[in-house]
Amino acid sequence: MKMIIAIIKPFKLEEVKEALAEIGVEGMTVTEVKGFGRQKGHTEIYRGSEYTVDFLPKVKIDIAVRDELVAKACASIAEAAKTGKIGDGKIFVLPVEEAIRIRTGEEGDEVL
Amino acid sequence: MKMIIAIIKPFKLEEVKEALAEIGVEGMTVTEVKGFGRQKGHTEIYRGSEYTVDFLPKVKIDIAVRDELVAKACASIAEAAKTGKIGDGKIFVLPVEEAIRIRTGEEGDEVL
Amino acid sequence: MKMIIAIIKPFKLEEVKEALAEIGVEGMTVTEVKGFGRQKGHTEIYRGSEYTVDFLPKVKIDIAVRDELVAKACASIAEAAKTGKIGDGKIFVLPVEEAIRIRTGEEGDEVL
Amino acid sequence: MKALSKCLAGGRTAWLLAAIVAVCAAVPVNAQEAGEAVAYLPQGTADILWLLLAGFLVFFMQAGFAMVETGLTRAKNASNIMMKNLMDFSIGAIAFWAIGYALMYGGNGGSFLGWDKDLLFLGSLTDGQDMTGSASWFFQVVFAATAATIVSGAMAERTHFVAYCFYSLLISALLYPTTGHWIWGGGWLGSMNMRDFAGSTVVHSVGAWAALAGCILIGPRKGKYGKDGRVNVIPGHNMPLAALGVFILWFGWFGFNPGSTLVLVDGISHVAITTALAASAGAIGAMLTTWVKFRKPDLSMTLNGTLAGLVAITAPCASVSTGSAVVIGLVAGVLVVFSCLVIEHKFKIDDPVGAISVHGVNGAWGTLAVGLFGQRSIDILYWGEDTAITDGVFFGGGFHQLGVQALGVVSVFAFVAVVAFAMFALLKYTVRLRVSEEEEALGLDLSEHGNEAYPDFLSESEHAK
Amino acid sequence: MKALSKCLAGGRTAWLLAAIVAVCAAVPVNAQEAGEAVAYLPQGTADILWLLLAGFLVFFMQAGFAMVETGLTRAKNASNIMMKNLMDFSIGAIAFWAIGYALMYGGNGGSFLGWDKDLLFLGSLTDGQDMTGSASWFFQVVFAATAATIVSGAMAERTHFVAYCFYSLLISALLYPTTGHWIWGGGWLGSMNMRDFAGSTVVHSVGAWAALAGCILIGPRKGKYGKDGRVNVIPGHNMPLAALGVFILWFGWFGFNPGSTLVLVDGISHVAITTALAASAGAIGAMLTTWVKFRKPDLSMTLNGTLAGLVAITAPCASVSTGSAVVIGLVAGVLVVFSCLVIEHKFKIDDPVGAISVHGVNGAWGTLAVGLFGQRSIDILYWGEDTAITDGVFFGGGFHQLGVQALGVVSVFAFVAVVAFAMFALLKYTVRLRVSEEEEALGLDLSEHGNEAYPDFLSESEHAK
Amino acid sequence: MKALSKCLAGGRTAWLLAAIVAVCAAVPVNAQEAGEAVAYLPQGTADILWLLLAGFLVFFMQAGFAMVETGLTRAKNASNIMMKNLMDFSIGAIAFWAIGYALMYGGNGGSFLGWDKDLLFLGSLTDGQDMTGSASWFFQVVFAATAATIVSGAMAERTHFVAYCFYSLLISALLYPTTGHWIWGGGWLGSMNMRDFAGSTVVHSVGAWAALAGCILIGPRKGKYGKDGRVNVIPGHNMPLAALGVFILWFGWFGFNPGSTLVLVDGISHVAITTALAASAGAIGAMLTTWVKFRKPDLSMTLNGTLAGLVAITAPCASVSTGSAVVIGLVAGVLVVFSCLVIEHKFKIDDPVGAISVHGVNGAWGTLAVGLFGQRSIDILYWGEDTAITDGVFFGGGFHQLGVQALGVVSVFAFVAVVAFAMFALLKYTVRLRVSEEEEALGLDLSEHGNEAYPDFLSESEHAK
Ligand SMILES: Nc1ncnc2c1ncn2[C@@H]1O[C@H](COP(=O)(O)OP(=O)(O)O)[C@@H](O)[C@H]1O
Ligand SMILES: Nc1ncnc2c1ncn2[C@@H]1O[C@H](COP(=O)(O)OP(=O)(O)O)[C@@H](O)[C@H]1O
Ligand SMILES: Nc1ncnc2c1ncn2[C@@H]1O[C@H](COP(=O)(O)OP(=O)(O)O)[C@@H](O)[C@H]1O
Repeated sequence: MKMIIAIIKPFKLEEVKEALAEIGVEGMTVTEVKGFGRQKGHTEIYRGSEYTVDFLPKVKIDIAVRDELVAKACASIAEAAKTGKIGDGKIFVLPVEEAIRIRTGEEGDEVL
Repeated sequence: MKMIIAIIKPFKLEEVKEALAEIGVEGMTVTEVKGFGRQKGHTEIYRGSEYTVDFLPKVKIDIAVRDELVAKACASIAEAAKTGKIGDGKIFVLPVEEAIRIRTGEEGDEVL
Repeated sequence: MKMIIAIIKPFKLEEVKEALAEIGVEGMTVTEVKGFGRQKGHTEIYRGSEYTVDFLPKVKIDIAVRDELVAKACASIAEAAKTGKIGDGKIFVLPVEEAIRIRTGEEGDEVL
Repeated sequence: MKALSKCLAGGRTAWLLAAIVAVCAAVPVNAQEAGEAVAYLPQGTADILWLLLAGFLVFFMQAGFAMVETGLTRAKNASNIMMKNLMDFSIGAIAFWAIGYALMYGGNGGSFLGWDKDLLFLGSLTDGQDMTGSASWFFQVVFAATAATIVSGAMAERTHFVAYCFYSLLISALLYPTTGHWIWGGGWLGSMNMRDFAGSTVVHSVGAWAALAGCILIGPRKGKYGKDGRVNVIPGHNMPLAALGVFILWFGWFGFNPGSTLVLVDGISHVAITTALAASAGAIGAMLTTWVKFRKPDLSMTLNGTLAGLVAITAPCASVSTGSAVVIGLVAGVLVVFSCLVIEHKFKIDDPVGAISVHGVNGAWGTLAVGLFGQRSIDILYWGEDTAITDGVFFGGGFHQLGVQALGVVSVFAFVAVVAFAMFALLKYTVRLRVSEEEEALGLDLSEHGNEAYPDFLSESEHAK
Repeated sequence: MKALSKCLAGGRTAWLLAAIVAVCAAVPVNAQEAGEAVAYLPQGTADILWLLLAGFLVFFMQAGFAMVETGLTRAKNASNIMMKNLMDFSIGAIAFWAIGYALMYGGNGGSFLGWDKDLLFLGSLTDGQDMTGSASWFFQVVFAATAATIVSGAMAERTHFVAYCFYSLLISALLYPTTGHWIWGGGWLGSMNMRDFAGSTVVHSVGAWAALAGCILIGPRKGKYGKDGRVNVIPGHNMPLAALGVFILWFGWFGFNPGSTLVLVDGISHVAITTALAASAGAIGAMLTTWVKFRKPDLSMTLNGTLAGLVAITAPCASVSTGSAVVIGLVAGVLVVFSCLVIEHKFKIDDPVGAISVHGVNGAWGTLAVGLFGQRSIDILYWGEDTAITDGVFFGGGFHQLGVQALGVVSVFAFVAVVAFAMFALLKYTVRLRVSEEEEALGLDLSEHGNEAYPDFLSESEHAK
Repeated sequence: MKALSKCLAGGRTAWLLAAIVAVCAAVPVNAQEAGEAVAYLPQGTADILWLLLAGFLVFFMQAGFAMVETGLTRAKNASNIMMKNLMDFSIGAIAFWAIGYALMYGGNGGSFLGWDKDLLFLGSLTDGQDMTGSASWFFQVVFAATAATIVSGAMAERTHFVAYCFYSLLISALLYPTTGHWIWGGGWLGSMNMRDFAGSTVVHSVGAWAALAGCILIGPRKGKYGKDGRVNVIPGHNMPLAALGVFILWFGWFGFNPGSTLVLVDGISHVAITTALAASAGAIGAMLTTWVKFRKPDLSMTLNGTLAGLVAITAPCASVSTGSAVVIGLVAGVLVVFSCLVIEHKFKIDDPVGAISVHGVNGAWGTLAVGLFGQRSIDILYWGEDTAITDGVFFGGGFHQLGVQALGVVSVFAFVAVVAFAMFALLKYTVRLRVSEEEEALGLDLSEHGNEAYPDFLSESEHAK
């Protein structure tokens, strides 16, 4: 099992969710985060002083998937989240060693 | 060292914390997240239009623990977080390669 | 590629960001979290009842870096985030197996 | 078309009749004969103006209650609190129009309950004939709403909404008019010269004792008391809104107390300053108490202290000196802190906003304070020889007035507690008084109204397609 | 130096002349001769007092609109809404001072538009000569601002700020004064005894029909309607603020309606109670409708219902009985729910706060209600024999008055819709009516004003160095 | 029991004495003889009504200040701001009752300070004898509170709470009464016909110069200025609340300025419109300035501009034409933006809400504006021949009045700056003026009051057991 961590533009969440649903991934955990990268933040003005807000609002999605599905899931996410403009985000894949479903105590791929 | 990532129902946080304290785990990092899974969201009405809110409030706990403790910690969390109803959440275990305590510069299991 | 997860005091974020920029790390994802550890929370009073708030505000930074940079990045973070007082936080390093830049579809270290 | 405007515009020759009538009526006879054109404002019109302005301010207190209550409770119940505050006024106003007013002020009843079938539906068919009566109804309805809304905060975060609607109907149609009749409507307590100038007992205690009965019957919020009896803290979600609410309430109280002269007389200014001073002293009293007791000055309790001072001065505002007002307020501020603690920790009654302590305990304290600090020399500025109070205990008048006041406090308590208990019990076994455990955990906004108060996460993602 | 103070202080011998003048003028002739020193308040001064107080309350409605609008829209546009509400008053007031008032109430125009060059800039050079005129201007300017601000909510979250500023100028300088002149300023509709006492049509419909034109021209918010025509929900961000706004509006409405007597007469009290009852009934009507339709009582619609009741009673508030007021309000509460749904789902017009339904549809309903529920016996308490209405349909007066009212509704609709459409079209092709897609996605706070309404994440990190 | 109610209820035969007295007193002699029953409102009662109503509005400004200040500062200090705004009124009111009023208006002092031992504790023992005096005290105490509360915002986010409490005591008991006596209480500046009608200098500048002294002594917030002298931005946390505060303040200002006639005269309407126009112009001026300077119209500065316009018109509101009011407001709006920038960037004085620029700089500007735009022909509507001003510079009156005004501005500045500096220095070395670095970083809510303003994370987890 792998943990896919995708950082995307907030307004793409729904599309990513739907794309994942199509390939049978029906669980995920979403966090509101701030991202910093090549996409430069904007300048804000407050009481006459300009200042740069480097951190832009992003959404982070954690999705645990079976190994076989990783490639497909990444592709789906990448497609759905893409606008082609800077700041679209990244996808990282981390190994997962164990998984447990709290409700039933099931383990491994059963959990998903 | 492993990183345990537990996604639980928010009101179970305190119990999980206490269960972990009992087995000697005294550190953790908590994030407010939204979860999507088998537990279906609820329907909300706003100005007369029904719409489904799929994302339910959950709490994500990141707990780094020594390898020996992983099984025990997972069991404790699972027990404390369980209500038996759908949406209780999951526990994932990821490998950690290094750890540093910022204050002292200590490394490895010393950090915990 | 590794994923560095640093949990630091909120007001150190800017310094950590600058320290990372100096060594060429220009991307990161930041989350507001609550931390629980040796640094004990504070007592609050609400309508005459004292209660302990164990969870302190922290900032979690996820930084994906090339393997060569991990040590340097950890050292920079540790230095910039350090106050020497309890609660300074931890750094964890997790393995990353794959990475994709959504905008371009690039993979691997190219992503960073 | 508007009278003055037309006049200015010169575009029309016809004047508003009303304006002419007003002008004519207002010109003193001799002045008129002498061809003088200066007209004066009739005292009766001025009285109507005063009643309405004060009533507007009291109406605005609904906003204050809504803000205080939502500030001191959790975000997941914020919409529900808004609905309750909106509906207790709305339902209450219709109920008071339909029947409440007839029961409270109808002249054909007895000393226990009023009655006048011509006042049902405010005599809608003969509308406009009695403008003074209309002004009086307006002033009374906003008071009735205040009594009703007190319950909302005390029973917050767990009450079934439909039960709350029925409760609003009952208190405004029946409960409030009854005790109101006793003291203000020509009933038996009023006849004994019990002094409750603006309603420490009639309004605030009535609301609070109903809240007490309701809180006991409904039980504490889930999680408020641990299995071991431990008291858990359930903090509110927005202290600035709570503070805004207190400022609004204080502002509205300047209608509540001075308006209760009911006629526009010089005496309104003394009432305004006793009100301001007691509120200030209440804030200071509560702040110092928390400072000593908890080692830090606590905002939430200081807000309660301000309101406690206001509630306490409501009965004696036109009977005591400014010095006494300060003392009454100070005591109220201290009292409210201890009362909140005792009710929460000893009696294990869960009142999230402290309404019982603020309105009930201090309503009683304020009513009794008339018997302690009352000065006939001040009271008589507002009342007649035979209706003025006797001096209070601290001003050499002995215990007579205190006795009358105590009788009022006790009998209102007994009556309201019993009737409200019965009423809530009835609701409990008919429409359900309390939401289910799951509904409570989910929050009343979602379970009762199907929406959230702060649905922001969504707006960034789900819907921006 | 202040008059009374000086007097108290005794430190100065000179009195304020004004005070003396007032006192002298107010003493009736004979009393003066007889050496009596009691002075009375002139009716004219009382009228000024009443106009100002009512005007203050109406001014405060700006805060109410701002809160309702921001509560029902997203956080990323909250600062923009505040700016718009601040500027429509500010720009509008200057425009109404410079020219609007002369066009609305100038006596030298015709029945279509007023004119009086001495009223330009409110005759600034001769200031202070006409205090009654000043009071009248004050009362009218806050009404003009109300009409203007209605558009802000309907076109929220996508309108280019500079276009909104120009719009504010135009509506207060030209559009509002024109229809205002027709009905209140001595124009043709007023001459037909059309009754729009406090402005269901003159103020609310004018604002709403302008909003309608604007909404059609600017199109819905991005994401509001899916490609398949599906209606997406874009929830607001703060329901307690929206509710606070409604309480403030209701409070302000007690200046809006009773103040429209323009003179201080007993009749203000009847207006106050029809206003209170219709609002209450509107809240109940909307709540019950949503309860039946959506299975849960909905807060946002109930807030709209309250406002709908208030808008609907604005025209007939001084012409109907309290019973009729309750019915009018109830209908308004039901109507607003269906109207919101039809406009959003059938017509696919995106009005985030329901302004068109609240102010337009119910403005029309209220104006027509005069022709249905109006009673000459009540109306005549405020008007002359020849200017009072005839009885409404339900009171045996036949269809005459209803016809006049309908004519008013239709002609104002036609005029405003056309002119507002032209105006917004002009703005569209000059300064741009709508922000770009990216600006809209980013939020108007950042794109139009360069800052955020809730910049909190930063405050913990970025700046605490 | 309430007078009118009883009357309506018919349940009692006894009337309120007060009502009868009022009625009798109000019937003109001859009318009475002729058996006429129409009574009129005495001018004295009307004056009391006006003072109270205006005072209520000014009181409500406390809520406005609280909202503005909390909106423009960080969430971690929100409860502390609420406490300060509550306590500066509460402590201030008690102090002004105990001694301040005697020092300000006591007739037995000199031209530097008043004194009257009968006014200590407002002569509590002889209460109710002087209702006009009571009304006057009420109106003055809310002004004193306004002066006090200005400091709260400027010194926000770092001031030790106990020091703030002592400061509140001192300014209301001593500092404000002194300069107040000079200008309004019969003191030396008033004798020179310095015109500060509603207190640009007496109230606003006094508060602002005290704030200036405090800000210098306490130093900037941690992190405000980088080591390299760089100015860091510390944004506030809630712009809608800040905007709500400004609307509330503007609403309250309609009590502040028109109320300062102190008697109910026709002239209140001119004051109301100059106030409305200057505020509007101030908003526009600030908006345009930021638009040009920062390329985007800035909300926070526009809010300051609105307040700047209000502060600036406060002195000349009853001495200038509406045209002049617009100009004065416009200048104020421009001025406040530059002043904020200079104070923050050049002088490196950290005033989070812009209080010094709004109340100090524009208080001075408004006071001087009387000498520039003042018209004797308008001023004399409110004053006597010998107390009215001379025409201002732009109206051909030369520099006399400007000189007097300037003298007032300078002497009040000198006195307040010195005394306030001494006062804050005293507090610094006794109770500590500033919290520790850690306390500041943690936020004053936690460090000073032990609780949070928005404790929401908890409510979902910790306590729901
Ligand atoms: N090295 C990194 N580690 C973790 N997250 C990153 C990293 N680099 C970028 N991100 C996240 O990805 C987001 C998008 O990256 P950015 O460089 O702005 O654009 P792009 O993805 O188009 O190259 C950032 O806002 C940040 O949240
Ligand atoms: N594949 C997944 N990857 C990451 N998080 C998941 C995944 N599936 C579920 N979750 C998280 O676990 C929570 C509970 O899952 P759900 O399927 O609703 O119930 P249960 O855990 O009882 O099977 C979800 O709300 C989501 O936060
Ligand atoms: N075992 C752990 N797993 C995950 N996060 C931890 C763990 N222990 C501590 N933390 C995080 O690190 C923060 C600081 O830890 P703490 O023990 O308080 O101080 P220090 O880092 O100085 O030892 C905590 O607030 C928490 O967010």
